[in-house]
Amino acid sequence: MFRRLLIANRGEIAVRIIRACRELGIESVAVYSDADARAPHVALADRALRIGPPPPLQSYLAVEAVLGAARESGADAVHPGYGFLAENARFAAACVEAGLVFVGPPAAVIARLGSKIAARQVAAEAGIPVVPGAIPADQRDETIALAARRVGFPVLIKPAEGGGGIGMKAVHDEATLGAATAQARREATAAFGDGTLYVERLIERPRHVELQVLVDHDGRVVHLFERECSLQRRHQKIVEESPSTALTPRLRARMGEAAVALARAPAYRNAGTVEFLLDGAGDDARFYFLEMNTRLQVEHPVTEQVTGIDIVQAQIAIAAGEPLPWSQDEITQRGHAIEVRVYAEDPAHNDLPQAGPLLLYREPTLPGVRIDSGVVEGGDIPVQYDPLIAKLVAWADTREAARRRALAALRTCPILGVKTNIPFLIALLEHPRVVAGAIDTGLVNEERRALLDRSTGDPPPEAVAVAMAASDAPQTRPAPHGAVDPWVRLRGWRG
Amino acid sequence: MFRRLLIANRGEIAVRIIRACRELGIESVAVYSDADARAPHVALADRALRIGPPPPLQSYLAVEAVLGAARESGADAVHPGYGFLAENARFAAACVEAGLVFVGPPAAVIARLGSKIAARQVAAEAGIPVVPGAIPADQRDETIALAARRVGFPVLIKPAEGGGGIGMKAVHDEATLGAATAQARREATAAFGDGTLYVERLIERPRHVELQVLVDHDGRVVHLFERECSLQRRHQKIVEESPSTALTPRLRARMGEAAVALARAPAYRNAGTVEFLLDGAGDDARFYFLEMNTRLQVEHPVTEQVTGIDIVQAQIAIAAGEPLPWSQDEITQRGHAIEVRVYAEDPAHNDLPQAGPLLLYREPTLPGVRIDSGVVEGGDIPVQYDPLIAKLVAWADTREAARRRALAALRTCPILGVKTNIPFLIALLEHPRVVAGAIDTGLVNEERRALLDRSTGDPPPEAVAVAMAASDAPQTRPAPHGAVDPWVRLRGWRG
Amino acid sequence: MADRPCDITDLGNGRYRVSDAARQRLAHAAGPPEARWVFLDGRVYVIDTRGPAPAAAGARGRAHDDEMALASPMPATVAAIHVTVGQTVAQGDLLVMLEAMKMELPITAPRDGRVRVVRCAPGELVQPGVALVELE
Amino acid sequence: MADRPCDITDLGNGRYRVSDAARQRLAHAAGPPEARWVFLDGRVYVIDTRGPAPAAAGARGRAHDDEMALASPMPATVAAIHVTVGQTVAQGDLLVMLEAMKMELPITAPRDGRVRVVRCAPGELVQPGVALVELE
Repeated sequence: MFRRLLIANRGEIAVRIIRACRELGIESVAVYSDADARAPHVALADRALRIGPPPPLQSYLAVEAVLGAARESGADAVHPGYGFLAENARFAAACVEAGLVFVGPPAAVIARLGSKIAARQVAAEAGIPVVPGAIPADQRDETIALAARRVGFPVLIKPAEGGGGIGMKAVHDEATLGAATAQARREATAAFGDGTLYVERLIERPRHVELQVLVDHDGRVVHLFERECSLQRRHQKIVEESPSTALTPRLRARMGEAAVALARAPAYRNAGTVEFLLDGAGDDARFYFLEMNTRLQVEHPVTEQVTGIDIVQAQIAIAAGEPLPWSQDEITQRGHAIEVRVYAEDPAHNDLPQAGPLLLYREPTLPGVRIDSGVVEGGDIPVQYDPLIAKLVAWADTREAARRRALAALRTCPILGVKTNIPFLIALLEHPRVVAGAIDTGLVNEERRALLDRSTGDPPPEAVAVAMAASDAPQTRPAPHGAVDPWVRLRGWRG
Repeated sequence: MFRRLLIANRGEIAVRIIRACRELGIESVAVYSDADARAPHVALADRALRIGPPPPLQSYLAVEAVLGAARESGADAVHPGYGFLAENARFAAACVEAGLVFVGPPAAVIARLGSKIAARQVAAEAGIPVVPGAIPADQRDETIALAARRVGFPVLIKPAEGGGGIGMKAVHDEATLGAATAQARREATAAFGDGTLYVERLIERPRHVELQVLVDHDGRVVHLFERECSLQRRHQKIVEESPSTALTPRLRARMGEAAVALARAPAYRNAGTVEFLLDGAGDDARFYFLEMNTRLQVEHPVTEQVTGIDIVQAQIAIAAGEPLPWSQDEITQRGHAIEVRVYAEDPAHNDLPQAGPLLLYREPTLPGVRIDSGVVEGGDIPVQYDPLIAKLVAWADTREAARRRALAALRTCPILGVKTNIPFLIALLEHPRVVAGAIDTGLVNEERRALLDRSTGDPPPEAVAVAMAASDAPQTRPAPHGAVDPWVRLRGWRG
Repeated sequence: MADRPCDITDLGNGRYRVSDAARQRLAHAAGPPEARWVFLDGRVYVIDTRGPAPAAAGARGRAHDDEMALASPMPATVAAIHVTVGQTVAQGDLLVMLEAMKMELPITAPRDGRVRVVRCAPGELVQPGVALVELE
Repeated sequence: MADRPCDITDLGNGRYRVSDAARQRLAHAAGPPEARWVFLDGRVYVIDTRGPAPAAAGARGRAHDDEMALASPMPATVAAIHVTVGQTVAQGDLLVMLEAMKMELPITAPRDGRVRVVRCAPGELVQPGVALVELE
C-alpha cells in the first residue's frame, strides 16, 4: 500500500479522499490555491502545499505545480478526484514519468476513451450498441438530408464540435429539416467557429443510466450496478439514485454485461463509469453507449450506499496492485439511495452560480443520511470554482422512504449567505413524476417553471418576524456585502 | 397510521423519534423540563410542551404531567424512548386508559418481564437456558454452602436485592466460601439494608450478547440478529457492535430461535431485546437468558446499520396495527457496525458524570458514520440527566474497516467545555483485545489502568501553543466557570 | 408584522423557534439588517429589516423585465461575443457567452431589437453590474 | 513554548492549523484564558494560559493522594451513608453513596483509617468541594 498520497483536487472530493486515506493508514497531502488557504480540505490533510494563485489554470490545472508539490511532499501516489486533471491523459503520463502512481487508468486508455469518436469505436468493437448516427461526407444540405434519412427520423442535428446542448436541433420529419439544418449551422459557427454538423438518431425522452465498474491490475472486472442520473439541468446532473426505476433484473443483467465487456475492451484499469442512454424501460428497453468516464464520479456515493463498497478505497487499493476482493456474485444492491447536489446557484436565473460567505452552514445529522461536503460555517464559496456545496445522500429500504429522507435532510439544512438550489431540489423531489419514478433527461427543463413557482415567493410573515428578531449575525466574521442580485438594474437603459 | 405522536423523552432519543415521525408523516410533540427549554428535541418537534421543573420526578418521570401534555396536544400515540417511563407498566396502562396508543408491549407484559424472577420463569417455560442458581432456603452459612455445591463451583454470591455489582463475590472453591459469604452479607446489608444472599453459577469471562426482536399485532415474530455489548464500564455499555465476533452461523441460528421463542411466550408485542450471557464462542458456546428489555435500546442503531431496517419506524408501524413487512428470510446482516457512546464523564475518576456548557461541539461527517445526538454547540449538558452526548455509529464492509472508521470519527469530533470519554474510547478501540475481537464483560475494568495511561497525560507543546494562540472562545455565550475538578483538594485535611 | 400571532424565541447561535397556537418550527437567521438571511421550512429569504416592504429572495428582478439589463452577477470572463453593433437580434438569441466557475453563462436577448453598443471584449474580465451589450 | 518549531494558523470559528516541517494537524480551541480547552488528535486538554506551568486535564489530582479528600464534582444527592463516626475502614470501603444524573457515585476510602467526622446526611443535596467524610 502507499505511504503518502497527494490529492490533486479541492472541495468535497478532496475531503472524501483524505478520509479514505486516513482509514487506509496512508498519509494525505492536500494542495491548494490562495483562494483555498483556509478551506477544510487543507485543514484536514496531514500536509498541505500551496500550488498557486486562485485561477485554476495557475493552480489545480497546473500540471507542473501539482507534480512539484508531489515531489516536495514525497508522495508516492496521486489521486485526481473528478474534474480538473482527472481525465487529462498528459497529467496521468507525467505522474508515471515522475515515478508516481496515478490512481486511475493508464494514460493511453484515458486518451482513447476521452475522444468521443474513438470511444464509439471501442464500444462498437465490443458489441455494445451506440446511438445510430453519421458524419455526412460533405456538409451540403442534400448530403445531410441523405444522412438523416439513413439514420431514420426523428433525428438530432448537432455540431461536431462543442457541447452544452448549443446548436442541437431535434427534427421530427423531413419538412422541417432544411430550416433546422441552417439554424444549427449558424449557431455552431457562432459558438464554436465551426459549422460542421453531425446527424444522430433522436432518442425521445431518454434516461441517463450509468454503470460503475472496477477493474484490477489482473484485468478482473466487476460492475457495481447502475445509477439513474436523468434529473439534469443544463446537462448537469442534480439528483441521482440507485437502483433505477426503469431497470428490470433482466435489463440490469444485460447492461451489466455490456459495461463489463466495454471495460475489458481497452484493457481498462481502476474505477470507471459507462454511461448509457436508455430508451424505454423494462425488459424490452434499448440502451446505447454514450461515453465512458475514466475517473471517480460526483455521484459515486449512491452506489456506495446500496452496495456497501467504498469506491475510493477500492480505487486506491487497485492502484496499489491489490486484487479485487469480491466476485461479481458477492456484490448486491440493498435498499435505495438518492443523492441531491446542493449548489450555490440561483435556479430562478438560469442556475447562475453564486459565490459568497457561508454566514451560517449547518449539516443535518439524520439516520440514513450521508453528507459529503468540503465547506464549513464561516468559510466561503469562492468565485473561481465549481459551486457544489454538499452532496446529501439518503439511503432507506425503499425508494419512497429514501425520497422522504432526502426531503427531511434538505428541509433541515440551513445555508445562509449564498443562494442555493435547496428550495428547487425540494420542489423537484416532490414533483409527481419524480415521486412516481417516471423521469427522463427532459423533466427538469420542461417542469422548470412549475418547480420555480413552488420554490420561490414572498417571505411569509413568520420569516419576516424571524428577520426582525435576529439582532445580529451569529458569526464573528464581518457582515457580508449583502446578497448579490444577479440581475442588476442599470440606470440609463433604453428600451 | 397515527396523526400526532408525543415523545415522552429528551436528548438524542427524542430527536431520533421526532425524525422517524417526520419521515412517516406524523406530527411530533416534544415535552420538556425547564432545563431543556432550548434543547434540540424541543426545537425540532412540531410542537413542544413544558411538563415541569428540571428534576426528573417532576417532569420526565411525572406520569400525570406527560399524560396532560398528550391530552393538551391532541396526540393519539406516545413513544417512551428508553429510560424514564419506557419500562413503567403503570404508565403504559395509563396511556391506554387515556385513549392513547403506547408504542411498546402491553402493560401486563412489561410488568411480567420487568420482574427478574418472573422473567426467569418465562424463559424456563419457553425452554431457554437460564444461569443455574438458587435462593437458599435459609441464610445460614451451611445452607448457602449447600446451595453453592448444588449449583457447582465457581459460583457468584450476590445480594437478592439491589444491583450495580455491589456485594457480588466470585468464589472459586469451598475454602474461600465462608469469608466471601460473610463479606457479601455485610456489604449487602450496608448498601441495601437487606443481607439476603443468592447463589448463582459464575460464568467466567462471559460476553453480553443480545438479540433484537420485533413482534406485530398478529403475533408474527422476527429477530434482527445480535448485538455484541460486552464492552461495559460499571455495568453500562459503552461500545456495541453487530455482528458479534463470537457467533458462528449455527450459534447465531440457535440464539435467534431462542429469542423468537422467548418473545412468543408472554404474547409479546412491538420491539424488544433478549439479553444473553454467552459462555465461550463458536458452535459449542453456551448461552443463558439474562433479561428481556421491553423497549427500544440505546444501541439499536448498530442493528439498523447492518440490517437496513429502521427499528423506530417499525415500532410505530407495529403500534398502529400494521403487519411486519418482512419474513425472517428477508432479513440479512450486511457488513459490520460499531457504536461508541460519547458521554460527558471523566474516565480517570470513576466515570464521574460531567455537566457544563458545550463551548464547541462539531460532529464529524464521514461516509459510513451515523451520529445520533441531541445537543448543539452553545447548548449545555444539564446536571439532572443521563450524560450521553452522542452515539457515533460506524458501518463498513468488515469489522476492521468499521473499527478504523469509528476511530476516525472520534478523532474528528471536537467537544469542548465538558470532559468526555472520547480519549478513553479511542484507547479502547485501539486495545489489542478489541482489535482481535477477543472481548468479554470484564475487559474494560481489567484494562482500565492501561487505557487511562494511553488516554491521559500532559498537553503536548502543540496543544499549549494552540491554547496561547486562541484569543477568544468562538462562542457568543458567556465563558464557562472553568473546568470542574472532581477531586477537590481540601485545606485542613489531616492524614 | 405577522398576520396571526406568532412567537419568536432566540435559541442562540442563529437558531430561532417560531411558534403559534397550532405548531412550532425551527428557523435560522444570519446577516446584517439590510440583508438578513432567513431559513424556514427549506426556503431561504433575504429580508431588508430596515425598510417597510421586505422582498423575497426569489421574487426579485425577472430577466424578461423590459427595464432591466443583463450583467454578470460576479467577476466573469467574456468567452465569446456573438453579435456586432447594428445587428438585429431576436428574443432569446445568444449575445455574449461569459465563463465563471467552470460554467458557461449565456447572456441572451430579453426581446427583439438591434445592437446599439457592445461594451466588452473577448477575454476581458468583467465586473458585476456593468452593461455588456445595449440594445435599441 | 513548543520544543520544535510549530506554526499555528487561526482558521476561524475555533479551528486552528498546527503545522511543523513534517506535517500539519487540525486543532480546536475554546474557553477563557484561565481554562482554555484544546482538542488535538482526539485528546482534550484544559490549559491555563496565564500561568507558567499548564497542567493536563487528565493528569490532575489522583484519588489515592494522601493529601486529598473526595468531594462531589457537582451538585449531588446523598443516597446513603455507609459508615458511622469512630468506625474503622479499610482502603476501598464504601463510605458514602451519592446520586447525580441517574448514576450512583460511590465515595470509597482512599486508605485504611477511622472515621473522624461525617459531614453529610442522607437525602441532603451536597455542593462541590465540600468535605463529606473526614478520616483519621
